[in-house]
Amino acid sequence: GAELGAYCLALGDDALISAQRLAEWCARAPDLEEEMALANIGLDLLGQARMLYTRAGQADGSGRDEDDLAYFRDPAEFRNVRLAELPNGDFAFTIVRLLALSAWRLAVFTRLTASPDPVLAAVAAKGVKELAYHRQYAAEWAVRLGDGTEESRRRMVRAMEEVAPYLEELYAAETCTTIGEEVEAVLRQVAGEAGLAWPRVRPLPGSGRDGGHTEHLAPLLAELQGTARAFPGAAW
Amino acid sequence: GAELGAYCLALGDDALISAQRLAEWCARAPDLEEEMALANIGLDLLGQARMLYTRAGQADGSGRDEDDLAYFRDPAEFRNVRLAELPNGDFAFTIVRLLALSAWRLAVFTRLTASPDPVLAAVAAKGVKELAYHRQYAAEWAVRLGDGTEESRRRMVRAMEEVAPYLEELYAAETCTTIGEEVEAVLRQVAGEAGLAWPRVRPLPGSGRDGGHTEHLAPLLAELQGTARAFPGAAW
Amino acid sequence: MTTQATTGDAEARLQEHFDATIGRDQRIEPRDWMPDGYRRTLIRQIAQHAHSEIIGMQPEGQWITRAPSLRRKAILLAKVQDEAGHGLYLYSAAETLGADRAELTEMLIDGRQKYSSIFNYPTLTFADVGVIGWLVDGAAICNQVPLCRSSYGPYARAMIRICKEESFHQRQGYELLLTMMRGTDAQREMVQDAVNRWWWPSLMMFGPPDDASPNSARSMAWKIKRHSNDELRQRFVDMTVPQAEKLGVTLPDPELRWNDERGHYDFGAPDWDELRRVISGDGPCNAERIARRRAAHEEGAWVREAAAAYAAKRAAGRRAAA
Amino acid sequence: MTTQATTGDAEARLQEHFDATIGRDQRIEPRDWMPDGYRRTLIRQIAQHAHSEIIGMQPEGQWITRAPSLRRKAILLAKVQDEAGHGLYLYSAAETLGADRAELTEMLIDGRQKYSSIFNYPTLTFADVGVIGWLVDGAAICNQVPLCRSSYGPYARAMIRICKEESFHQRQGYELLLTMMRGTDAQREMVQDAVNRWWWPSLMMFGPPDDASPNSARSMAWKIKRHSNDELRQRFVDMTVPQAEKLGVTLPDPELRWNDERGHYDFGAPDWDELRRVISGDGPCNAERIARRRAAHEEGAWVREAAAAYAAKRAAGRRAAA
Repeated sequence: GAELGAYCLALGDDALISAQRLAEWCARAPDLEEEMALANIGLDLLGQARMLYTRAGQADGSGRDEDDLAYFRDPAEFRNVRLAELPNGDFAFTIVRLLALSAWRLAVFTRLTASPDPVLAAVAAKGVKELAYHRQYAAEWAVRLGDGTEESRRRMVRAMEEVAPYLEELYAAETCTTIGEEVEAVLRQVAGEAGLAWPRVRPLPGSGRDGGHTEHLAPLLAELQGTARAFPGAAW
Repeated sequence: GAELGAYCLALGDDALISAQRLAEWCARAPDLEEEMALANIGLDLLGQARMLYTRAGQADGSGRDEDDLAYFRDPAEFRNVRLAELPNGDFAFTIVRLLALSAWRLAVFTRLTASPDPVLAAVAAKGVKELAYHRQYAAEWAVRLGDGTEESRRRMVRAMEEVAPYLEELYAAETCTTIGEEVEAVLRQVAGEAGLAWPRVRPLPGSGRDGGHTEHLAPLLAELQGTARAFPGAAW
Repeated sequence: MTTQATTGDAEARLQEHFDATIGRDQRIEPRDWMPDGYRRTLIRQIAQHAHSEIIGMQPEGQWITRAPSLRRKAILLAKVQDEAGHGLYLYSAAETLGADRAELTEMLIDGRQKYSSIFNYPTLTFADVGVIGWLVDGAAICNQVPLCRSSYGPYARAMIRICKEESFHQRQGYELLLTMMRGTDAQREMVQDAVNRWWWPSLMMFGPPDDASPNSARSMAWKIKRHSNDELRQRFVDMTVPQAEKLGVTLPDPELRWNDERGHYDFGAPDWDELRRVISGDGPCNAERIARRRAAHEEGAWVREAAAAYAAKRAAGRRAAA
Repeated sequence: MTTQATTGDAEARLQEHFDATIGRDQRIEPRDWMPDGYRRTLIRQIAQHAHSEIIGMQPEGQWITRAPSLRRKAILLAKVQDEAGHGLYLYSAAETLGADRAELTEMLIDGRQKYSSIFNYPTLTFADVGVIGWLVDGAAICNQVPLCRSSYGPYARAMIRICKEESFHQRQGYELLLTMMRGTDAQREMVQDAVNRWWWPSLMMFGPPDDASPNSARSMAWKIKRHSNDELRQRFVDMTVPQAEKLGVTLPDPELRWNDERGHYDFGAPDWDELRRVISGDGPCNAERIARRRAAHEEGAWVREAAAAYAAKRAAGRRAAA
């Protein structure tokens, strides 16, 4: 009950916050094809968030619906990993973050297709197909950027260094210990295809899973929640 | 009563919105001296906004205090000119906007020192000294940038072209018809000292004085008002 | 001289064949001969339409991150994504005429080509999202449905797909407004305010009055255009007034009333000076829309260059392996 | 050899005079001779202090635009402006020792010089503004009051002015917390949460324990430093506990209790591993703080260049006119 609810909530928060960051690319992407792809990935994640929130609100007995959970919790109540809430940075950072988050989420969802909770298992089964595409998209761009021009390579290296300290946080909260290895293998392989090496860095202590967020979450949520909160009692 | 209140409100809104934009420069200015100067000008304007709001709330009989007016009105209820709410742009845009707004405001406040309302007259008398400094500061930088490097000159020219269409809106709402000429004379003189010509452009129709704002005001206010609105009944 | 005469004859035969195809209401396809003026006019029109889709992402797109419910957020994100897709089809259609997408983008951000003036108005509240769906997409559909029968095949086929999606967007916009009108007083006020701001600009989407629209005749002869500006505008008004009544909002035109004799609604004249100003670049958001598009294009340059460099390396690798 | 001996003699006399000045608790001034090590140590310390003021603008500065009342907005803007001012005095003091401000800035953004680790923690709510004023400024004052008697004149004088302003900031921070604690439950929770997050980092502001602080001895001999890290930390705890009680917040240390015998509060040990991590660059916000400072510096380059070019032209003009 409560545990399932908390787990769905955390997975839903990752998806919502990621979708919000992807939506910020709207009318800012490097090309029309990327406009469409990033929006599409954002839409998939938004869909996952909505189903997970609905399940969370049922499972924890609170009866909160998707909008209660998205719009009426404060930053410290969000349980997403910090990697999801960091600002978009350049396209390389967005791609490397997407690669890491989708590789991790795909590994998790693949296991969740066997969840004893039938709803969560169904959400996972649908999500697996989406996430495989997200990971593929990010991996292809990572290789293109890493093996493109001098500048794109430099930006890829920096992006990998910026993302790497936040990975431990992804694995730490999972009970399944093979997930970290699986994700790191993907990252090493993609970096290798681009002629780069995935960096070894010290993980950053702390975790968004305990409500320990960066300074970036509060402004993100202020924007996300502002309209909904400005109209008490409104229906949309 | 109502008219005095509305007038104080508009002048207060200009000051608050300008102060908010100046505050965004914090830890982003080109040098420490500019950090201090921009913060200082922001502080002066914030002080003016507070006194004007207090007077507005008394004069219109609503009894609203400075925070009611700053934090609990919606974008369409704000009466600031649009020039104040535009994003900061680069340092050149910030300087040219400051030059235009402070030249205009100084012209207005100078006349308001003779206001029949003793409170407004006192606010104006205090403000005149502050605004003379703001105008001086902006004029000096405008000349430096206009007569500095090729790049700074190019940026100054662009900034003047961006600011110019918004000037008519400043004069239009004033009953005193000599203000426009006075401001334009200042702008032409400063541009001339920098070896530039103040551009002739068609004024942009519409006015923030009637509540017709740009897309930039709502996000600005969402940030400004968010914390206050998130804690109903709180005291600060 | 013989060669020239022969060329002249050949061209006359091609022109005849082209005219006959148009006359039979059949489609011109990319491989077919077409007069230069037809090609140029079409490129300009399709490019302008593509640019409008791309610039049109901005006014609504900025509300995706601020949408007040997850369902509306998803709907809006999907809609704006569709607009990017429409832009893509249309640029492809223009490319079948020999245009180059990168060049068309340059023409947009240099101001050498236009886009629909409607996108130079600001979106100030979330109600604008609904009203844009209802009125702006509604007007666009009135303009575009006849284009599904455009004489140029690729354009006509793109328009069929686009119109289908646009009607979907229009219904979603109207449905949002219906929901908001059933909500709180603050929501109803917001809807009315948005209608007040968007009504006249929507009427201007059909272009200047017929007597001030010089290029229309040729486009109609070529069956690139099928109805006059004023005809389409009237059709839009007639369609929209009952929808406004059902919604419970007032359209801000004191002259608006049913004319039994004409069998149409009479309505006031939009401020054509405003339209001229906005078209010529002095609308409330022209400079910003272009600046944003330019910034995205410039900031994305290194990404496109990287992709091109990577593709070139791979191609070279394949050639070396072959 | 005579010259060298004479130089040696002269230097010995200068050293003697320097030692005597320090011994009499008198101040060394910029024109005075001083040992190289003293100069280098001071430049490093003053620069680090200046950098801390500048980086310290960021964590609180981001709340200026979000302050929940106009009065608090003005107070916070003024405070952050003061920090810029402190940075300026301190860079000037370092310049009296032959350092160059532009170079020091480069050393900061290259990571060659440090700043106070406390500013690598995030400010998550408006309560953080109050707690930073109370605890962080409070700890800074404990560290800095003795520096008002630093043996180096310009530094000592800068510190007097800075300490005066810092105490003012500390009182304002505490007063904000008092107001919030008298407010709603949500506000009280927010204050307690901020105290929980800032307490241990504040204790770390006094540096590692004395037995792990190798450079302290020489600095104390030179009267650049006047008390050990642990002495100052104890002083801070003793001062702060009664303030926390008055405020009604709990300091998050189960070992915290009055020790009658020592006449001091006993308290737990901070996580020194965390301090090492943060100092070595792996704190929660290190990378961002430096990135933001670097971005401001780089984006401002054209402005500084323009000012320099203009000044050069004017100077040339004056020379030509003379």
